[in-house]
Amino acid sequence: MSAHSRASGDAAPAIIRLQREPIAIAAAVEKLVGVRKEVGAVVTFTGICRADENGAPIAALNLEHYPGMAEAEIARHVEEAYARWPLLGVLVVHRYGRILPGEDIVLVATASSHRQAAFAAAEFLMDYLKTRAPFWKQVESADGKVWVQAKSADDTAAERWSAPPPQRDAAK
Amino acid sequence: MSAHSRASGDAAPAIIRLQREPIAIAAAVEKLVGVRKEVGAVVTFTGICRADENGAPIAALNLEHYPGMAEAEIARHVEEAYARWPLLGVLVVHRYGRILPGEDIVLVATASSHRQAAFAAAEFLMDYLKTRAPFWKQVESADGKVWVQAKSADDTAAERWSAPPPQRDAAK
Amino acid sequence: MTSGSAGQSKKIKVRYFAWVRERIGKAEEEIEAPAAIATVAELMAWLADQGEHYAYAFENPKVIRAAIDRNHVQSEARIEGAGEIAFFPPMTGG
Amino acid sequence: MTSGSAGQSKKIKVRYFAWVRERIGKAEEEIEAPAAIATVAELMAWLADQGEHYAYAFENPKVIRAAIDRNHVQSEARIEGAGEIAFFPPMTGG
Repeated sequence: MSAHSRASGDAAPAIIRLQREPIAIAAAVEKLVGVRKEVGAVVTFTGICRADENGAPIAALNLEHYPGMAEAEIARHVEEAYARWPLLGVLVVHRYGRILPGEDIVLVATASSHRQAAFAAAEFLMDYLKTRAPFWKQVESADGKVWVQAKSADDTAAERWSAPPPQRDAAK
Repeated sequence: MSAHSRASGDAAPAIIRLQREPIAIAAAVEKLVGVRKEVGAVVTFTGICRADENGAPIAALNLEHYPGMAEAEIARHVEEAYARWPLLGVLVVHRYGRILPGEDIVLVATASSHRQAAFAAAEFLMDYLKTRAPFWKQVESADGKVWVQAKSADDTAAERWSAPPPQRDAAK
Repeated sequence: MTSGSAGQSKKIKVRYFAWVRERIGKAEEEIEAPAAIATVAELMAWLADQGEHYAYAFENPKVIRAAIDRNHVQSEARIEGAGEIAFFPPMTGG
Repeated sequence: MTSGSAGQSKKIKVRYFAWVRERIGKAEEEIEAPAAIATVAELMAWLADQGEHYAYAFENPKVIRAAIDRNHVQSEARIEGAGEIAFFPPMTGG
């Protein structure tokens, strides 16, 4: 399963941040790219608080998390991503607390020499954040506060990574 | 093949820019996100000029393009992406001219309500840019100037989109 | 919370999140469970018996996830040696 | 470039990119191809006959891609009515 091993003590960063503050995506990506001269591809995923949920406008999302476990769980999946793909950098920033419509919730950025690894690792990390990272969303609207239900489609998406990753040629 | 039709006259943007100048990624993404309240997911791909090619340091990349056709070809694939996935915005910026190591070459950004569409469309557009958009890279190094060879792995990557896309549930 | 039935009991730090926390009315507590309680599933069943708030929180134990010392565990997992056990609904992060 | 063989010839604007351009030594030109030239493949064969630079550029026509009026075409494509035909190596953008 571990087609690529991550050199320990290596300059390839695994930055994980949990914060209340909005995410400065540009600065985050620059940090990731600046580290290594072999970086040829950076993929970012930004999850954004939509202005409505199931057709009704929302006032805010409240993100609860399990401090300590959230960081540990994300770190385990970042290491798993490094083991699966030849990555040169990974950045995960997840907010908690009250988040307004249009604001960022989560940022995942992956850097690699070639694009396939960066895309696959970003998808992998997002699928795992959705289903395994201890965060819970509550929607605040005119009707009150309602906890968001987990989606079976998210479990299905996460399960596809249980099999060993397909071997791909390294096209940029 | 066209599971999703793009509403014409719709606010969902398809911004395509060809430029010599470095790409202001943050500003580009903000523009994409700001348009629609339903945006829940933004994926960006940034292609970066690596500092070496096949192990040897490079001085620069020279990107030649076919003006007019490049824009038209990208626009056709952006429309194809809109037809395949429920996108809320697409941004493609491709530079031409002389590009230094560490500088951006290309930016693709896709916005959608849910993450799968944004990821799939960004990969689709990158695979097509690599194989169908009329751009040619020349590496400048101490040994002189050498045109980059097309990679068969890129053709393989592009071919996987010839089949109709798999139907996925819409998990965020 | 009252301590468990007869025999040696064990003290465990328990944490609750999201609607599990809301239903129970607290984020964490130290419990004294009977020594016979060996697994996460048994602990959930015992907790469900500790009053109406607990019964409401654990009314459908199949949907409740658990972590021991910040690692996800299945309901069959043994709780012996656990420093901290957490109960929460399925995660909805990202 | 000299015009084609006997019979009515047609004027076509041709553009070259990347190493095709470098080998031929120009980025674009107007050619007069013989009326008998019907397809892209035939035009490439005819161009390859127009001097050593052309022979070098088209020495391996299978790797050369073509576009008519800014649309990719196969080598069997008919050139009748073409406003602009471009020849170039496989693309390496992105």
